[in-house]
Amino acid sequence: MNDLPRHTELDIAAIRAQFPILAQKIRGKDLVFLDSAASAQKPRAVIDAMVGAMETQYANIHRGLHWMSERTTDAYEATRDSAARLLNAADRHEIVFVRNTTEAINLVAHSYGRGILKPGQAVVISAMEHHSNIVPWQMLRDAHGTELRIAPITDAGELDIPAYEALFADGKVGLVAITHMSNVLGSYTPAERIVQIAHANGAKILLDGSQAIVHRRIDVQALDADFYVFTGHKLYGPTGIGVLYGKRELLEAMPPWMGGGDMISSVSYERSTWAQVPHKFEAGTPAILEGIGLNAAIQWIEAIGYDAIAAHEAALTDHGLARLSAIEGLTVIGRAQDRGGVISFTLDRAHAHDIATLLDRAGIAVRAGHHCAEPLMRRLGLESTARASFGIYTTPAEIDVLADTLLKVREFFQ
Amino acid sequence: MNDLPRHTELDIAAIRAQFPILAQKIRGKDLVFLDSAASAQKPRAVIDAMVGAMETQYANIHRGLHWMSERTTDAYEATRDSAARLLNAADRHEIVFVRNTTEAINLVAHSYGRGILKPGQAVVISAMEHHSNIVPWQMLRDAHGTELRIAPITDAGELDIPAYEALFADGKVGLVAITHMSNVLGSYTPAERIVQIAHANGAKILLDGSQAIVHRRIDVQALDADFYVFTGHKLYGPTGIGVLYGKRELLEAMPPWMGGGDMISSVSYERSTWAQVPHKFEAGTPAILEGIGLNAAIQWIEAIGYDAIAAHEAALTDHGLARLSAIEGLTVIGRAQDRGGVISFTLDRAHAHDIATLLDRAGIAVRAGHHCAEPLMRRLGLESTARASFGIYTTPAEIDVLADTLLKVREFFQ
Amino acid sequence: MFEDVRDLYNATIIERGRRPRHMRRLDDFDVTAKGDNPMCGDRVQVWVKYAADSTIAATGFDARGCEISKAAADLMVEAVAGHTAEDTKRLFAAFLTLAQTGQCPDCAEALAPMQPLAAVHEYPSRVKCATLPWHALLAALDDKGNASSE
Amino acid sequence: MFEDVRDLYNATIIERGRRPRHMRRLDDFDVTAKGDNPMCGDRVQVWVKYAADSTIAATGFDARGCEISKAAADLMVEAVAGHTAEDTKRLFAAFLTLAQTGQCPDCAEALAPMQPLAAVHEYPSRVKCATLPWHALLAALDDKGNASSE
Ligand SMILES: Cc1ncc(COP(=O)(O)O)c(C=O)c1O
Ligand SMILES: Cc1ncc(COP(=O)(O)O)c(C=O)c1O
Repeated sequence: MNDLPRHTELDIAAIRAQFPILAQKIRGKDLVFLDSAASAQKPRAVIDAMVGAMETQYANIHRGLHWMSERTTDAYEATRDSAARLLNAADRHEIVFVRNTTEAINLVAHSYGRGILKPGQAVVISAMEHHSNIVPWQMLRDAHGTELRIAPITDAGELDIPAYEALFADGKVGLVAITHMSNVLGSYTPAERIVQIAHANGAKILLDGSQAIVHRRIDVQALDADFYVFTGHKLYGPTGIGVLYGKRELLEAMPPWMGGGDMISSVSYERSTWAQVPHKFEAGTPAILEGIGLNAAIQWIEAIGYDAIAAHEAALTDHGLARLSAIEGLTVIGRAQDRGGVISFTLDRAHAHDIATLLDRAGIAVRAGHHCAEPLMRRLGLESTARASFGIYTTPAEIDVLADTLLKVREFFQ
Repeated sequence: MNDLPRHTELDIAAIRAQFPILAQKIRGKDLVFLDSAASAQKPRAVIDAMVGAMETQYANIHRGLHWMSERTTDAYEATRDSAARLLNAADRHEIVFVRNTTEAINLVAHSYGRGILKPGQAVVISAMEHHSNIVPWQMLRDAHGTELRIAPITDAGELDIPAYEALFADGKVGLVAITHMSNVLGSYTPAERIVQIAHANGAKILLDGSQAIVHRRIDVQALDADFYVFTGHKLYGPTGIGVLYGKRELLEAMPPWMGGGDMISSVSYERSTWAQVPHKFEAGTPAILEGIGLNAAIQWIEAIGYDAIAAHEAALTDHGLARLSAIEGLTVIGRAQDRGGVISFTLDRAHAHDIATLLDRAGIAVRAGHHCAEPLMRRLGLESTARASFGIYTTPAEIDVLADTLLKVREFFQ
Repeated sequence: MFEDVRDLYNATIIERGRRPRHMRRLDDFDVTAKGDNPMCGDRVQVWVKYAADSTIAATGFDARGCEISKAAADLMVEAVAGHTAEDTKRLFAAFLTLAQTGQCPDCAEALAPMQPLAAVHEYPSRVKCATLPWHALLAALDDKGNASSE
Repeated sequence: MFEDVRDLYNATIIERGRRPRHMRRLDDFDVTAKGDNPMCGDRVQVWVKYAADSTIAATGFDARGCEISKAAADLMVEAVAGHTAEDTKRLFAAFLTLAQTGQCPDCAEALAPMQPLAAVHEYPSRVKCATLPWHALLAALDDKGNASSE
């Protein structure tokens, strides 16, 4: 968490060469892909790992006594070690594989929410959550009688810490679920501090690291997070795979969620018993190939190193903020001190969708809309924003293309 | 459903050439892969489709206004059309994407089970279900107060139809969930008949097609199934993707299960509203690449045709039954009239695990154990069986290698 | 630079998107419905007043969203004026074909006001912007309250 | 054909797997526990009787499963006889190393009875068969009731 962006030099050309898709042309124009916060592109290492498994070493896992099954099990389970290392988890049994962040949060909302929280207890989320970290808690509220409390944000787009702390006053809060980095504003939340406040008030805490882990080294033990979740496809990995980290004693105390093969210890019609964690939470044939792909992504990230990534992205973000802010009529949304490579903006006289359509004609991919964060949009008094987001492969020159093109978009709608 | 196995000639050599993995050697021996019922190998078409997406056309879907997102959305949504066609569903909105069969059944157990069934109503399963189709209904029983009833099987390993019918006598049965083909015994269940009986008694029915759809053409409208589920990785597709078919009016009546992005229509803290089916059940970034891979698998199956597949597999199964039954001390488990390409067996004086280990040394991959069907094992009075299962690429020569090697295994444990 | 997008963002669309002529709430109405596109957040509400002969006497709308959806709503009001609910459904089916393909073989003359949107078919993810107000209108005519252009 | 697997399926393993010497329920016992390997269905139960000095006086077991797990249980009974619970845990740690690597640098002499299982490390998915009875034994010594070799 303490990577001060240093000026490590990333060889961006060499990195870009590892992403075949970046060489694509869109309607004859070079692709300028500024939508990595929605989902990142996949490096050769990830593609090769998946192809290698399908071509040379594949079978169903965990229950097989033959060579292919043993090798595939080893490859898949190696991802658990890699994920534990990436997060600095104390124990590989604390890594549960899920489809994506959304499933991870639903799992906790179900198993911890219905299994451990009592009706009348409260769950705290923030005013800048993704729908994935709102709707499951709403559904829990409606089904289980918990309360849902919203920690407000400041106008700069930062978590309002005193207001957050005040939510604990009545001692009812059992769980906090908060983003580690906003997918709209780019703001980081001060994770250590909000964890401390939650713990000081006897509440457990889940951090949504979907965005943060792409840009910063995460240490769940240093953070003392109870749950930490992320989604593989934003971390240059395949779709269909994500990670729920949970402290072992919490996972052990939680009832299972889905039932089926692999999550049981024994089955009889009267009563079944559950496998140990993490298998208790992994029912059915897992996303084997996707796990193998995620391992390649994690190793690829580790080889580059978070120091280099953070330095590169900090430079990109500074450049992006400078270039975009200079455009007349353009408003950057969110001015947090501590922020990552995501810039949302609006433009006078042009709706975000229209901006995105025009940029697309120039080969530039940005996102436009509510970014699955409608309540945040309402808080900001907006309907939608356009959003440019950066990955390891993004170059300052691409940001210049964006800024130059936005000037023309502005003219167009003049 | 009425594919009488005809003598369509499949060019097996050409088919095998499409599976790079089949050329692998295991400890210097040719791989003889007889574990397709656990998970099938992947043809070049599936590998290429996934690589093609990652290399040339990838972005997050549904919410994007740019070229990459539009193209990826089209590719992913085309899978819904293909799955609807494969099942002969009336409407593409009846296709819900899930991770696997296990998730599909859990979804129905949750949303239909808790949402529509009333405590005191009963769910019927059979005595030859996979754990995936037992545990979710047990968990529903324990959480929601439904009853769980088991339809017995005959000693031949067929569903006992009169006994099944008798379970409906008190009018309490709300839902039946039954396999369409046993993964242990190879038995098909007479789907039309059990659907009719369920419907005649006012119950809805889910068919677990995990095994059946690999071998036979499925027509959900002809079957009049309310729900039909299958898992992509057994159908030569990627892991991480499966299909829940549900009649539209049922899906519409069911509450959502997981909350998050993509499954909402609008979100406010007080109250959110849900997207239309199938999106209501697809929270978060889906398994995009896996969906694209599944489409390739479906198209590949369609190009070969179920007539040819069924004829090939019927011939293999006949050959396998003849060769294995001729081995002294070997008992084939399950003698259903209508059966598919799965043969379970035991051998005097040799435990299934020991058989599997020895076969593995000869390059032959079979499965051994309870096959995620412990209650069925108990019904059969067994601890475990060894199981050989066939795919499109299996050859009679491979079955001969199995039989010849089993003779030597027998000698070894003499 | 953006010469080619003038086919969609033509003078009519820009003008109607910016200064819609019919964007107003009807105080005196028979039916109303909302429409939303959950994927992008566009919202529209439509109010309809029938004449004695069951044809549409007046339509008003309120929209938040892009130029395309506002212009589409504004033009729609003109296209459906004087038509019965039945007719309006036929018009929508024809407009859907126009929006999705750029062609409209059996477009009634009544659909002429929608012609400036013909190029939207080249922008597949924007088709829903153009059809959203129609979904809301049809929901109103069917007295359904809500529609979505998912 | 199967010459190479004789390293694992050697004469001792085959004999002990077929005709275990200690496969019996103890009627007079101090602790007992079950162990199961959920992935394959092997099950074992172990009963232990302590001597007055807290060393293991007698161990019995019941097992259903493969030759490897039965032979391992049978040999284990001999290896742990006369040892304290503490000692037994150390023995298990050493056996785990043996089973996983084939090497056992600090194997006490007490582990000699387990040597016939040394080759199991070449059969990674069978290691759990060999360690299952030990997991059950340790659960019994800790009075835990249940163990799993997942
Ligand atoms: C009949 C049957 N049902 C359900 C399943 C579970 O499938 P999955 O593990 O892909 O969820 C399987 C395969 O393991 C099966 O054979
Ligand atoms: C902060 C945040 N949380 C959650 C999600 C949901 O991730 P997924 O759709 O992969 O479940 C996203 C991305 O969409 C995100 O940016």
